[in-house]
Amino acid sequence: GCGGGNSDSGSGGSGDSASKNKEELHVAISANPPSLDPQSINSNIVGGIGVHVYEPLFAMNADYEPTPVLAESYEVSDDGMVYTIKLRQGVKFHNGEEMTADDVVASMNRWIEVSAKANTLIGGSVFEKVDDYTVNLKVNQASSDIIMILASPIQAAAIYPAEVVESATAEGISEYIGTGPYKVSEWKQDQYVKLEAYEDYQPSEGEASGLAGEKQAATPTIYYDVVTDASTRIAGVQSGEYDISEEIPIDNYEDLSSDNGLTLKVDRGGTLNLFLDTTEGVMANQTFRQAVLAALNCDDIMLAAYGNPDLYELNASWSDPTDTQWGTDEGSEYYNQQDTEKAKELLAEAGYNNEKVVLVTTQDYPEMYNATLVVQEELKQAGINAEVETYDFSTFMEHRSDPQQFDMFITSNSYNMLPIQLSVLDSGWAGLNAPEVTEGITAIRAASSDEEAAEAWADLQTFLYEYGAATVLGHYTGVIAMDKGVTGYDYLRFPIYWNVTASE
Amino acid sequence: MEEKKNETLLEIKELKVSFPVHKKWLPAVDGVSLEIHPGEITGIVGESGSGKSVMSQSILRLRDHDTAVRYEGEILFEGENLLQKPLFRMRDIRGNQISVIFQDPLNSLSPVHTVGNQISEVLILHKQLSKEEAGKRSIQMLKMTGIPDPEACMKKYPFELSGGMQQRVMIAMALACEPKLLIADEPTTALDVTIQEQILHLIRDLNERLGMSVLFITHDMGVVSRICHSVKVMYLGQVVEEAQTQELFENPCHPYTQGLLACIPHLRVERGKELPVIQGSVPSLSNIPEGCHFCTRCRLADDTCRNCPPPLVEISPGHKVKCWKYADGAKEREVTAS
Amino acid sequence: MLKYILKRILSLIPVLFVVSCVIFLVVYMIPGGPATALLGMEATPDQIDALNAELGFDRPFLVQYVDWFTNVLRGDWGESYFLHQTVTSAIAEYFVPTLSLAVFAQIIALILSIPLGILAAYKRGTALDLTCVTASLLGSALPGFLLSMFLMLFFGVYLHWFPVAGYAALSEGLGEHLRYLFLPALSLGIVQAAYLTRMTRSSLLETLYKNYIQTARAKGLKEKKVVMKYALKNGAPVILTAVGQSFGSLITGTIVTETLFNIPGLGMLTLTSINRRDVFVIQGVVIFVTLLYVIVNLIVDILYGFTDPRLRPGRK
Amino acid sequence: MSEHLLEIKNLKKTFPLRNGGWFGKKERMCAVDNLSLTIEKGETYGLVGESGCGKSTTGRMIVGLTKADSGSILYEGKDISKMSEREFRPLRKELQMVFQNSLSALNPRLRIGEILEEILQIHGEQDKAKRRKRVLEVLEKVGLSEEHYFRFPHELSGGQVQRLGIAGALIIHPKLIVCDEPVSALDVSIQAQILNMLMNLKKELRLSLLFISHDIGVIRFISDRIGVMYLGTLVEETDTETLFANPLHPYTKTLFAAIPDPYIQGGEFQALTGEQPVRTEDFQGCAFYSRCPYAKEICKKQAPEFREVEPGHKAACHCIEK
Amino acid sequence: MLIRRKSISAASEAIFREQRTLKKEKLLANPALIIGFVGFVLIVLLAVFVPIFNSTDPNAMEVTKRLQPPGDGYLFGTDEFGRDLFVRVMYGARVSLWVGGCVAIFSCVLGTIIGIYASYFKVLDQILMRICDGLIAIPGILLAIALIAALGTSSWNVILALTIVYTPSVARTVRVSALVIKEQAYVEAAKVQGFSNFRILWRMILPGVISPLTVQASFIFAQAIISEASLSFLGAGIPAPAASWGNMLESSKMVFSRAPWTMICPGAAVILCVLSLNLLGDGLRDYLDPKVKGGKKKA
Ligand SMILES: Nc1ncnc2c1ncn2[C@@H]1O[C@H](COP(=O)(O)OP(=O)(O)OP(=O)(O)O)[C@@H](O)[C@H]1O
Ligand SMILES: Nc1ncnc2c1ncn2[C@@H]1O[C@H](COP(=O)(O)OP(=O)(O)OP(=O)(O)O)[C@@H](O)[C@H]1O
Ligand SMILES: [Mg+2]
Ligand SMILES: [Mg+2]
Repeated sequence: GCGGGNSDSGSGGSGDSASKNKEELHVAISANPPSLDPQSINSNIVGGIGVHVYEPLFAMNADYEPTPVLAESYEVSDDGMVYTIKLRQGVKFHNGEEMTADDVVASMNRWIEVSAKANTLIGGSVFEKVDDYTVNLKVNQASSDIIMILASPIQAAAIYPAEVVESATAEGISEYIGTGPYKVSEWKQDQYVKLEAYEDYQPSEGEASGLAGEKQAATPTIYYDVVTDASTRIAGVQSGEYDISEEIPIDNYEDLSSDNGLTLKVDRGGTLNLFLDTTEGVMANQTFRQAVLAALNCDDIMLAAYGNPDLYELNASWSDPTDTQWGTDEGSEYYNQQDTEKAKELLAEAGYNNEKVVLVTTQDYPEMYNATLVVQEELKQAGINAEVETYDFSTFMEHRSDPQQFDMFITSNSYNMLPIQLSVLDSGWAGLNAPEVTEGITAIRAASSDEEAAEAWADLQTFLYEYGAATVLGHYTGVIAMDKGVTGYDYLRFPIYWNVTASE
Repeated sequence: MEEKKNETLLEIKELKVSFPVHKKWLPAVDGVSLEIHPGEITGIVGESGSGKSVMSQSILRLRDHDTAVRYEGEILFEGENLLQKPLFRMRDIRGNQISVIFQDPLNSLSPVHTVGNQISEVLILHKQLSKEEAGKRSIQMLKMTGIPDPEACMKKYPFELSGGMQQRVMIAMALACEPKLLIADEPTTALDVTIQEQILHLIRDLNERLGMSVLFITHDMGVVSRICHSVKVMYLGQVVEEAQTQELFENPCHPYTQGLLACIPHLRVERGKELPVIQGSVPSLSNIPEGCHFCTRCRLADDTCRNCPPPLVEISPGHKVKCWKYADGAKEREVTAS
Repeated sequence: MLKYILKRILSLIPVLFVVSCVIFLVVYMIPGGPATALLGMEATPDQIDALNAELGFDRPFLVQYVDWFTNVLRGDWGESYFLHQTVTSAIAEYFVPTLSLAVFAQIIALILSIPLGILAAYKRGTALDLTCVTASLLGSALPGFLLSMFLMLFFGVYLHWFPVAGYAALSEGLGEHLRYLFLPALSLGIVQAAYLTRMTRSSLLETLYKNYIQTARAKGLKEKKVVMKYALKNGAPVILTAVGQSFGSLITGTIVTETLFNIPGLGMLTLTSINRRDVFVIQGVVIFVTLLYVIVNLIVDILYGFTDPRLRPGRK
Repeated sequence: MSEHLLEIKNLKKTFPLRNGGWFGKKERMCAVDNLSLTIEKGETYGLVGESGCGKSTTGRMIVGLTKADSGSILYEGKDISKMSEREFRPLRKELQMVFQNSLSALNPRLRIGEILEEILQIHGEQDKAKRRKRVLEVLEKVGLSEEHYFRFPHELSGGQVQRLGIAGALIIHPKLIVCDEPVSALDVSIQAQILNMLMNLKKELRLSLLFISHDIGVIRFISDRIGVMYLGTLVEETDTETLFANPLHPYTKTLFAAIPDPYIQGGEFQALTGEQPVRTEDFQGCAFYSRCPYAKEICKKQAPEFREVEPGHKAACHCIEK
Repeated sequence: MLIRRKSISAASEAIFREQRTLKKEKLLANPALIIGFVGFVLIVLLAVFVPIFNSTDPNAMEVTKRLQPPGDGYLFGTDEFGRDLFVRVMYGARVSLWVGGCVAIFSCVLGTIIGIYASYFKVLDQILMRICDGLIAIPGILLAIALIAALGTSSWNVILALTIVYTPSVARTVRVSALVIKEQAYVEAAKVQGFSNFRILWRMILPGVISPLTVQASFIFAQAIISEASLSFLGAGIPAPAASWGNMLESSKMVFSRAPWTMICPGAAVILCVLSLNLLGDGLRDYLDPKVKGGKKKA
């Protein structure tokens, strides 16, 4: 493995001398990954480990541009219905076999089927083999965002060997073989996932940038240690047990930032959202929902949920506000109104008769729980008989999915590359089933230019607020604590460790 | 015997043992004095509750560990005042020089240790015997007390034995180290007469062979007559009469002693006729009369008896009585007249 | 004796049957299936339903149970959806750390509690007694996680004496193994010690005033021996029960500690399996733990006989 | 003679002999073997014998504390040895027992008054005042005073406790009391009171007693008939006068020789020699064989029959001529 | 033990009067009992009356004032929502005392019944103890989740789940103590005197197991208060914003290094409460034990 050798010496070079760098990097993650199948599972942890192990055809670079990784180039037919994608040659899977079109076709077709994000957008599209290093994608509907979708890191279109795809069951794949800079060397359930640098790794060309470009495997071994308890993750990174701890509760931010031995990284994570049932009982009344929105004080909610004003942002946008294309604060007149009086008026108008309104939540996610309590209190102030029901995560999910069993709930959703991938637009998510939504999505996808698409999205966002289907409460950040000696850290939707070294 | 009598093994001087009851210190033993010479068997008889057990336990200061107790007076063992000894130093004396047979064998043996274990323990402790030697000696001791199949008995637990057997185990345990002084608190109550006789033999044998002194507490006058050289009669914390055994039975002086001897159902008592009894019952410690403790039940009691504590009068050598009746001539005459 | 043990174990079978039935029913009744956990937070209900159906969780209770039960009769305890291994091998693997932890914690608890309990009973009513009792009360009133966190911060972060969390298998050397287990064992041990101290004290208070204690003293035994040999042994049944219980509760009570100290043991497995609705694992763990309990209790019951012949099984 | 109050026939009780060995087979010893006796109404039956010969076990079987292995105990014609606890309960009022060590037979947590009252209560006396009156009466009868009403058992001396044990049995007017060494812990003056009391009660109430004691003097004083037990079985039985006038069995003779009496000095006692055997289930021969001065060959092999040597005088010995 | 005056003599009456003063004296000579009692009553009174006289809503949030240290208008400071900790501790007392008390009482009563019967009847012993073995192995968390599914959210879930969790251990403790007492001669004597099994169990054996029981009860009380939080976590307990000591402690976990008072205040409340209950239990035991006089035990 000259590639592996290269990256090793490279990391040695960047860290002054090889002996000073640790051979093992310990990253404390918050939960055991349910599987290591990023295609089918929408989970930050699966995705985070996945980007180190698997590679897609295209991936986002630091500027959110789709960049070829396993693909070499592509062409689009004039009608926009067929994409011909050339594959890189000589890329080897961790099992030593070369990646060919068969693997790509098998993987991508599975992806379209099992990835919820893909399925809703390009369901019905198919990949076909042209020759060993060329594949065709026949899409179901022409759209400007196809490559964008293929490059989306969430439920990424990871390429597995064809055998792995074939042996996959409902629970997911059972062998974890990719083409990435690290291979899975051991997965001790509930303890750690151990990644080792893959010697025959073939990096794609270009500067390292986001999820694309050159990946080095700078530290030979990465341990993802499963540490479910946040205080243990903190204590662990403080004591040097872990080099990096993910998902630091924001309440500990100040404490840790005064610790000289640590660096804290704050990365944009997503939005904390309040979803309203739009179908049942009093919640079906749009005026009532507007009253709910009017009563909210997002300052308080976000403060209670995230603790430090530096660590969150108040903005009505459903997408990353810094996203030049999709970030818009359209509909912000409905956002963070802090107007109890207006809420009361609207309630009267809606003929609200003190019906019970149930907020379901789970304490497994403290920020969701805290926000829920504040919302409840604010709704009570406005005169709404709000009640909180707390469940364990699974039960919560069960209640959440059935509009009969909830009136409102809060979840955090990490950013999507495309607004059309937002959960709120999925009728199965919180029961929002309005024709305006479908129309809006069609408009965005059919848009001929970026500007047109952005406009269509702004309209849809406004509708969401007007209709009172859901509201953003604020934008949160994720805090990662790492030892001072850790360098080369990068973040794009997931923490990226392949260029990371830690000095002894 | 005569030379031995000069030195005393145990001398108790004006011993008073009090317990706190409702914030008052009540004396269970109230000014008892006695001397035990080497090789002497002293019997103590008396009403139950008269403080016999308390007195005997005080000698080893067994109550000190878990009860609030107050001692006055002196207990001299070989010239050393035990009441002044630090408690942990008592260990050298207990079980080795002075040993006790407790009144209540059923509760005095640990239910979770085998008989053998409990007996050989003393031997290992004081005689520095090895386990096997101690075991052998224990079996010997059990055999001496007449327990059938002593080897098997060694492995038994107390609850598997009959009351009499338990008592014999206690006795074997107490005698194992051949102590200088044996305090036997009603050692034969649970034994049948043949075994009792055997035990008495054993004690007498040790007494004669090794010069072991015995403080023998019992209710059984028959036993007293068979084994004791001298007897003390206790009533409500005090010794009311003391004499050589023969003398006491032939010439009991104190009204209490007289009453006591009268109510024994010995073999010449006519069957079916009521036994004579001492009327009344022992007053509780909290209302002991001012004067003679026995005055509440004494048919001869007068105001003097009720108000002034009687002196201990020596009416013949070695025969002392604590009674006004013998204090002066006048009273004596009065009694005989009536 | 053998017969007795056999009888005890046989009498277990109906219990296990009932327990398994109850657990299955309970898991069946509770909302959510493995799919929720498999698919993650942003999964849509349709996906969840589809996966649950695929895994067979939409079938009626009896069908599922009978299915499971016949498999068990064939020696197949099912497979975990998450661990990618059979339930039996998962339990075998997760049990080792728990057993180590429990034994270690129990040793710590015993070392702390028995002497303290004895001392407190012996010095009843003194300042020493009061201190022991208060300390043990504090121990039992302090939430376990606070104690653990405190130990973690003090010994791990501040002093750097012990690793903050994690687990080293015995194969990595005994020293390393114990080093990792020390803090969790200490935190569990302290809580158990609190309970044991009080039980020891109260049972000794009963025996210390018995006549046979007097007899022992009259033999000239040292106080230490009087207490250790006579008082303690006579009070042993109660203490033993408490020890058995505390050992038992160590096996199930490790959920918090194991999660906090990140030890891959049965406690953690129980919790994660419940959260994931990993039904076969839950089933397996509960049955396994029941078995463990019965064995621990059986041992305790046999030990009763050693300490107190009157409690010997099969007497009368 | 069909109106026996109590008739015991061929009673047998065994205990496992060795406690050692967790897995070993257990040998059993007979604590009581083939014992038969009868007690009439108003009669006092004295039971004497070496300690460990099974007297207490017999007593316990009569009151149902120990279940007999075989044989029968007929109380007023009903076999109580095979009754269940529930069937037995109505008879409890009539069959009482006084224990050898009364302190442990008293609930240490209750006051004397409460203990006694409770007994009355369970036997149907619901009126509190009446109960109290009766308790105070009984206390007085056994020589305790009102003051003891409020005492706890452990606050009494050994003698007082024993009196209390008797009070507990007396309080419900039983027909038969099994007295297991009720006076051996008492001092003579109390003993005399108790014996007098028992005599009077016996006369008054036609009370029957099974009186177990070591004290031959006491037994002689109180019993109408006496059974002498040795190693689990009766060796001699007859009325008191006859027994003392003419003891037949060698063991009885040794027993009498050992009686200590303050007024009979001397009379050197011949200690029993020889081992006392353990009566296992396959025990053969005369139990007293090993210690009997008159032992013959036959005694070793064949158990002597317990037969009527003279009218009303039974004994079990090969050496006694009819 | 009231005596009808007419039935007894004057002497008895005097004794009776003396007995009463003695009882009083014994009570007063037992500082543990008094301190424990006063402490516990105080806590109960605070729990009952502070909420009545204090108009502050325990759930009122002032998020901008979150994690204020004690003083400055907030006696105990504020929590992460800016709620007044003092008021919450007082309100929390209600829930915690209720849950702790119910669980301790229910599991002790149930456990005692099971343990005593098991100790006395051989057949029951096998059945009951094996059931306990099974029960003890069922994780409380699972039970709690199931109970919510069956009964919806209410504090009874917690009480029920915890009672089921703790009952077996009480049963075992009671059983073994009872086994020893059963062998005592006075139990045999009682049988002879015609006591029914029922009476023997409850009048003779029960008092003997009180002492280990009080220890266990106080232990369970404390544990229940703490566990309530972890079950409320699953929604099995007290509906969300309501305060309980357990959930206050639980939520302090996240912020306690920054705001230690969020942990210290409810923690101290739990400890004080358990402490006084224990003193009460110990004192009561001594008071009821006839062998104890003025703190010392009589041989
Ligand atoms: N710890 C104590 N506290 C209070 N009183 C006590 C204590 N110990 C013993 N007594 C009292 O001391 C008195 C003497 O008791 P002791 O046991 O010595 O009597 P005794 O002569 O041995 O009687 P018996 O022949 O019945 O055994 C009794 O009245 C008893 O109640
Ligand atoms: N529970 C038991 N287990 C085993 N053996 C027993 C048990 N109870 C009694 N024995 C044995 O049965 C025999 C008879 O005992 P029992 O108590 O009836 O004798 P006893 O005649 O009353 O003696 P004592 O006069 O000494 O009280 C003894 O050898 C004893 O060891
Ligand atoms: Mg005495
Ligand atoms: Mg007996």
